[in-house]
Amino acid sequence: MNKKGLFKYKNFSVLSLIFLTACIENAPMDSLSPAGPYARQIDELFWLTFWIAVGVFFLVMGVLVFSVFYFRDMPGKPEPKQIHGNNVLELMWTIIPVLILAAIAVPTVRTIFDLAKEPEDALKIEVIGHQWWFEYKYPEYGITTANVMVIPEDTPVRLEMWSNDVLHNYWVPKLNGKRYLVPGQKTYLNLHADGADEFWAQCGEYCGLSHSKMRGRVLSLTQEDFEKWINNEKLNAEKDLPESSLAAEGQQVYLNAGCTQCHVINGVWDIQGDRIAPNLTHFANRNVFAGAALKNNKENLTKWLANPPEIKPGTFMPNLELTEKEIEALIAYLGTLK
Amino acid sequence: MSGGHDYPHEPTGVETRKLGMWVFLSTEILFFGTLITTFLLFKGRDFPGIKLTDVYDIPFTSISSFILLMSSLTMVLAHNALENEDQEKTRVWLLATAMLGAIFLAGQIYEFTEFYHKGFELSTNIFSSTFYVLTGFHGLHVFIGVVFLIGLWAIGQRQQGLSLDGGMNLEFIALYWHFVDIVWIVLFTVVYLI
Amino acid sequence: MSADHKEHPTPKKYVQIAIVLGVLTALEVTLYYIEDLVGSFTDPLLIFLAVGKYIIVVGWFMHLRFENKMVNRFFAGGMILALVLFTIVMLERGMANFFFN
Amino acid sequence: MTKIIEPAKRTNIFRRPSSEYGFWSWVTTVDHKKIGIMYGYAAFFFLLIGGLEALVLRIQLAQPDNSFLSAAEYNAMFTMHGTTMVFLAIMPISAAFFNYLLPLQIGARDVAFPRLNALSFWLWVAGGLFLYSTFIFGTAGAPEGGYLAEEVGWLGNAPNGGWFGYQPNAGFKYSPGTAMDYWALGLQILGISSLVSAFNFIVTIINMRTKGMRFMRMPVFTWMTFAVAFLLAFSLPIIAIALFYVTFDRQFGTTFFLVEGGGDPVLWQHLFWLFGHPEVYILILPAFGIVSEILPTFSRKPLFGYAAIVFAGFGIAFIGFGVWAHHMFASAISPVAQAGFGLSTMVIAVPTGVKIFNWLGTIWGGKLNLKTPMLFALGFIGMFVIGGLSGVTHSIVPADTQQTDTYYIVAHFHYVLFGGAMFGIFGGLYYWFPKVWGRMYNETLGQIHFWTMMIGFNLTFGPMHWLGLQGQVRRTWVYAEETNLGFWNLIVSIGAFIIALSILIFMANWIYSRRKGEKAPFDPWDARTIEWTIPSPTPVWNFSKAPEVKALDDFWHAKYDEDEEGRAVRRDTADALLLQLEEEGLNPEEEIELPNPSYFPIILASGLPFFGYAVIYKSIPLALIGAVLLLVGSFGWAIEPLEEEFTTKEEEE
Ligand code: HEA
Ligand code: HEA
Ligand code: HEC
Ligand code: CUA
Ligand SMILES: [Cu+2]
Repeated sequence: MNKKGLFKYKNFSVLSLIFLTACIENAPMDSLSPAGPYARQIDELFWLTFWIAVGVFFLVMGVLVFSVFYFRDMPGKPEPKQIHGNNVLELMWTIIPVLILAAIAVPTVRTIFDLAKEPEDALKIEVIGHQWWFEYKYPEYGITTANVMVIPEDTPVRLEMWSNDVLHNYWVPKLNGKRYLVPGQKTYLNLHADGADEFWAQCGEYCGLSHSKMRGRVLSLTQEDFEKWINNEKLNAEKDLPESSLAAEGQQVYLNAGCTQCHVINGVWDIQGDRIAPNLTHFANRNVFAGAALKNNKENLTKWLANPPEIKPGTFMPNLELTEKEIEALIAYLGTLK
Repeated sequence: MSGGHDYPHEPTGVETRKLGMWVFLSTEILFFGTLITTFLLFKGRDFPGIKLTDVYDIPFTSISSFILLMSSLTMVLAHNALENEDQEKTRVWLLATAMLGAIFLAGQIYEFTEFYHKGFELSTNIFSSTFYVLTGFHGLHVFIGVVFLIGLWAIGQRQQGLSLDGGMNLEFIALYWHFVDIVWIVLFTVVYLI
Repeated sequence: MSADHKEHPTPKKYVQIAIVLGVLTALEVTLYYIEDLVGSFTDPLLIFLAVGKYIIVVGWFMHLRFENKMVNRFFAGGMILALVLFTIVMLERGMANFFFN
Repeated sequence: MTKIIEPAKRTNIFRRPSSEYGFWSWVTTVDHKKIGIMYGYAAFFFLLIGGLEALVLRIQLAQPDNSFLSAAEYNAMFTMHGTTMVFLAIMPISAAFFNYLLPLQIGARDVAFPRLNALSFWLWVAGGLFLYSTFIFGTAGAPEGGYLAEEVGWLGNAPNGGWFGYQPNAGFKYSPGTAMDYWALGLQILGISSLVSAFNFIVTIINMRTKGMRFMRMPVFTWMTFAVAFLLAFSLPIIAIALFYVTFDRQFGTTFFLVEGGGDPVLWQHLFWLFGHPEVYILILPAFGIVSEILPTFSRKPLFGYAAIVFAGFGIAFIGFGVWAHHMFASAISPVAQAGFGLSTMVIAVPTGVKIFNWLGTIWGGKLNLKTPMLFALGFIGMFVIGGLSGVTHSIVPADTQQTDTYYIVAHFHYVLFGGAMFGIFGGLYYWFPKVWGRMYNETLGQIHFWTMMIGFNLTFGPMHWLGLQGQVRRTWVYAEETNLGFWNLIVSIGAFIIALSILIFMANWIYSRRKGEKAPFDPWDARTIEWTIPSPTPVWNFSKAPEVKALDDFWHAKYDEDEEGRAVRRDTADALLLQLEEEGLNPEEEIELPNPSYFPIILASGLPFFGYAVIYKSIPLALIGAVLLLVGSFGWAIEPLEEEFTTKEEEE
C-alpha cells in the first residue's frame, strides 16, 4: 500500500514539473512566447491564473495524498468519528474561491475590453477566409494578396475580417488570440508585432476537409521595408516577357489553360478584381503558398500544379491535367511574378 | 402505478401521469421558445423578397384563433362533466373539442395553401421557412391532440365510460390540449399581430 | 387524484372566463387595425393582452392555480428559464445585426 | 427452495410475451434492472468503438505529416469519436446506472413508467444503429465545386462536421452527401430517447419514493440523477429544434443557417451550446453521484456536508444553463457578452469546489479502505480537479482566445470526461458489481486496471496541455514537422494504447469474475444505502416488502450506533438484522405484482429509424413502414394493461 501511495504522489508532482520543463523549443506556433503587446497582455493573465490553479491543485492533491497515507485502513485502527459536516469550514471553502475568482475577474474584464478597443492610427487590413486559404486586402493601398500578411513592425494593425464560405478562425499565436471569420458578419482583431520577424498563423476553427492545411504567415517588416513592399505590390505584373523564354511560354499556358477563370494577375488579363482563387500578381514574393501549407519552391509547385487535390483534399483548384513541360513553363512564369 | 397498488409511497399529492404531463409541458416551453426566438430574430432582419405581412389574412386567422380558444372551454367542460360523473356530457364535449381542433387544423391547411399560391413557399426565404416551421410544429401538436381526443371519445363510446384515473386519462390530455391552446395565444400575437 | 385544496370553478364560471378570453382576443385584433392611432404602444399592449390570456388559461383551465406547489414551480421554472435564455440570445444576435454589419 | 414469480399468461389482442429467460425476455423486458444491464453492455460496446476510433486518430497523429488516414477519414473519425463517446457511451452508461440503481435507492419496485423506460432504451438503440448505419449507407465528399484526388473510402463516409456540427460547414453546401443527415437525424432520435427517460426519472423520484424516503434522505446519487433529468428535460428541446433546422436546411431547401438565404450560422452556435454546455454537466453529475456514494462507504464516515453537496449539484446544474457562450469566446459575440459569460463560467468553480472540498472532508479522518472502487473515486478527484482548473483558465476570456480550438481544450475535456466521468463510472462499475451479479470482481486485476489506466490516461492527455498551448490546433489531420510537436504527439499516442491495455484488463476481470468470481454477500462493503439491504444479485421484485426509511443512510444506522466520542460502533443486533434481511429478501411473503413484459416499446422504437431513412431518401414507402410500426406500437401500447396478476408458485431449485 505504502509504495502505491508514494508512487501516486510522485506521479502527480512529476507531472506538474514536466509541465513547466516540457515546453517545446522552437515551436513557431507557441502561444506562450508572445511577440507583441496584445499577446503579452494575454500571456500575463494566463500565467496569473495558471499559478493560482497550480496552488489550488497542490492544495487538493496535498489533502488527498495525505489522507491516503494517514487515514488508510490498518489493522487495529479504530472506527472513525462520524462527522456530518461543519458549517464554518463549508462556508470558508465557499467564500475563499469566490474571493480568488473575483480577484482574477477584475483583470479579465479589463483585458477583454482593452483587447476589443480599436487602436488609434492602426493600419487596416481586411482578412477574408476561403476554404482553405486567407486573403488579405489593404484598402488604403488597394492591394490584394494571400497567405502571407505583411505588416509594419511596432505598429498596431486592425484586422477587419469575414468569411466567404464557412466559419474560419484567424490565429497568430505570438501576436494575439483567435477570432472567428463569419460569413455575413464582420469581426475584428488587433495585431501588433514588437519587431521585424516572421510569425506562423493557422485557421483554428474546423472548416472542412483541408482545415489542417489552412495556415498562414505574418511577416512584420521595418517601416522602410514595409513601404518598399507596398510600392512593389501596387505595381502590375509585366505583360510583355522576353520572347521565347520559358517564362513567356508559361504565360501562354497560364492564359490558355483556364487559370484565368479563377486567378487574377494584375495587368496580364483584362478582367481584374475578385476571383475565387488567390491573386498571383506578386506570387514569387511569397515564401509559402496554398494556404501556407507548402514552401514556395520548384518541387512543391510541381506537386501542386500536377494535382492540387492530392495536396489539399477538397480544394477548388482542379487537376488541370497539365503536362510536365507546361508545369515547368508555368513555374518559370510564376517565378517572374515578383 | 407499478409495483402493486398498495406499495407505500412518500406522498407528494400529484398523480403520476399528470405529473409526467406537467413535466413534459414545461419542456415544451423550450421547444416553442426556440422556435419563437428564431422567428423573432429573423423577423427583425432586412432581407429581400416576399414578407409575411404581404400574405397575411388577419380576419381569417382571428376567427380560427377564436375557435381554438373556445376549444379550451369545451375541453374544460368535458373535464368538469367527468368529475360530475356525467358520461354523456363528457363525450359530447370531448367530441366538440376534437371538432373545434379539426376546424382549426383545416383553417391552417387552407391558410398554408393560400400562402403557397401567393408564392410563399417553405424555402422561399427565411421568413417563410421560420413561419412554416413554427406554425407547422404547432399544427402537428394540434393534430396529435385531435387524435388523442377522438381516441378518448372512442374509448368512452366503446366501454362503459371513462374514468378519471383510468388508462387514458382525460385530465392528462386536457392539460396537453390547453397547452397547445396557450401556445397559439402567444403565436397569434407574436406571429400575426406584432 | 390530486390533492387540490381550492375548489375548481363551476361550468358557469368557465363560460364567463371564456367570454373574457373572447373579448380580449377581439381587443387584440382591434388593436392591430388601429395601430396608427395607438402608435408605439401597440406592441407592448398586444404582448400584455397575450400574457393575460395565457395566465387565464394556465391558471383556470389548466387548474395550475389549484395545483401542487411542485407543479407550479416546475412550469414557472421552464417559463423563466426560457425567457432568460432566449432574451440573451436575441440580444446577442440582434445586436450583431445592428452593429457588426 | 425459491419462489418463482410468474406472470399469468393471459392474452389481450396480442399474446403477451412471457419468457423469463433467454433472448425474448430481454427484448420485451420492462424491468428496470434488465434495461439497466442492457444499457450498460450496449454503451460499453460503443465505448470500445469510440475508443478504437480514438486509437485510429492517434495512429495518424503519432507523426507529423502522417498519411495513415486521408483527410476525409480523419474528419469522420473525430466526429464519430466525439459523438459516440458523448451520446453513445457516457450518457447511456450513466443511464445504465440510473436505471439499475434509482428504484433500488429510493426503495421502489420499478420506475414510474416501466414501458416508457423500455421505450427509451430501444429508442436509444435505434438511434445508435441508425447513426452507425452511415458507415454502410452514408456518403460524404468535397464541398460543392471542390475536388478530391481519391474516392472517399467507407471509413470516411461518416459524419464529418465535428461533434458540434458547426454551420454552415455541416450544411448541405459544404458537406454534401448523406452522412451529416445521419448525424442530425440520429441525434434527434437519441434526444427523444433521453427526453423520455428524463420525464420518467423526474416522476419516479418525485412520486415513487418509499415511505419515509423524504427528499433530504435520498442518496446523493439519486439527487444527481434528479439534477441530470432536469438538465436533460430543459436542454434537449433546444437541440431538437436546432437539429430540425439542420435537417430542413439539408433536405428541404430552407436557409436557417445559410447567410445567402438570410440565415444565421452563429445562431446555430448559440442553440447548440445552449444544449451543449448543460450536456457536459449531464455527463459529469452522475459520476459526482457515484463518487459521493463510494467515498463515505469506503471511509466508513458519513458524507461530509450532505446538504451542501446536494445543493451544489443543483447549483452547478442551474448555473450550467447560463454559461453556454463560453464555447464562443472567439466567435462573433460582443465584449459585454464575453465578460458576462466569462464571469458566469468562473462562478461554476464555486459549487464544484464545494463538492471537492466536501469529498476531501469525507475522507479526512476516515478509515480508508483502498479497494478498487475507492481508488477510482480518489483518482477521480485528482483528475477532475486538473480538468476543472484548466476549465477555469478557459473562462479567462482573453486567455481562452489563445486556447480555444487547440489541444489545450482537448486536454481539458478529456480530463473532465475521462478523468472525471469515466473514472467515476469505472468506480461505480466495481462498486455495484456484486449487487448486480452476485459475485465479487477480482481485486488484484482491479488494482492493476486502475494503475495502468491512471498512467496511460495521464500520458495521453497530460502532454496535450502543452501541445495545445504551443500551437497544435485540434481537428487537424496533419501538423507540420516544423512545429516541433512530433515528440509529444508520439507520447500521447503511446499513452492511448496503454489506456486500451487497461481496458482489456478490465474486460478480462469482468468476464472472469462474472463466471468464476467469489459469491458475493449482499452487503460486501458494509454500505450505507438501502440497495444493499436486498440480496445479491437483486431479485426481480427488488424489495420483498417496501422498506421504510427513517434517516439518511438508513442502512448504516441500522447497523451502527455512535459512542460518546462520536465513533461508529456496530450494534449487537447488526448480524441478526443482516441474516433476517437476507431471509426476507429472498422470500417475499405477499404476492407481488410486477409490470409485464411488452413487445410494444421495441416495435414503437423501431419505427423511428425508418422515418429517418425516409427523410434522407425522400421515400414514401419507408415513411409508411415507419408509420405502421409507430401506429402498431402505440395502439398496442394504449390497449395493453400494464400489469396482470402474478402467480407465486413454489419450485425446487
Ligand atoms: C464532463 C464534462 C465537463 C465539465 C465538468 C466541464 C467543466 C468546466 N468547463 Fe468544460 N468543456 C467540456 C466538458 C466539461 N467541462 C467539453 C466537452 C468541452 C469542449 C467542447 C468542444 O469544444 O468540443 C469544454 C470546453 C470548455 C470551454 C470552452 C473552451 C473553448 O472551446 O474555447 C470552457 C470555457 O470556459 C470550459 C470551462 C469549464 C469550466 C469553468 C468548468 C467547471 O465546471 C470546472 C469546475 C471545477 C473546478 C474549478 C475544480 C474544483 C474546484 C476547486 C478545487 C475550487 C477552487 C477553485 C478555484 C478557486 C479556481 N469548458
Ligand atoms: C467521454 C468522452 C470521451 C472519451 C472517453 C474519449 C477518449 C479518448 N479520446 Fe477523445 N474526444 C471526445 C470525447 C472523448 N474522448 C470528444 C467530445 C472529442 C471532440 C470531437 C470533435 O472535435 O468533434 C474528442 C476528441 C479527441 C481527439 C482530438 C481529435 C482532433 O481534434 O483532431 C483526440 C486526439 O487524440 C482524442 C483522443 C482520445 C483518446 C486517445 C481516448 C482514449 O481514452 C480512448 C480509450 C479507449 C479505448 C482505447 C478503447 C479500448 C479498445 C480496445 C481495448 C479494443 C478492444 C476491441 C475490441 C474488443 C473489438 N479525442
Ligand atoms: C477552378 C479554379 C481554379 C483554376 C482553374 C486554377 N486555380 Fe489555382 N487555385 C485555385 C484555388 C481555389 C486556390 C487556393 C487553394 C488553396 O490554397 O486552398 C489556388 C491556388 C493556386 C496557387 C497557389 C497560390 C497561393 O498563393 O497560395 C497557384 C500557384 C495556382 N493556383 C496556380 C494555378 C495555375 C497555374 C492554374 C492554371 C494552370 C490554376 N491555378 C488554375 C483555383 C483555381
Ligand atoms: Cu479555415 Cu479551418
Ligand atoms: Cu461548456
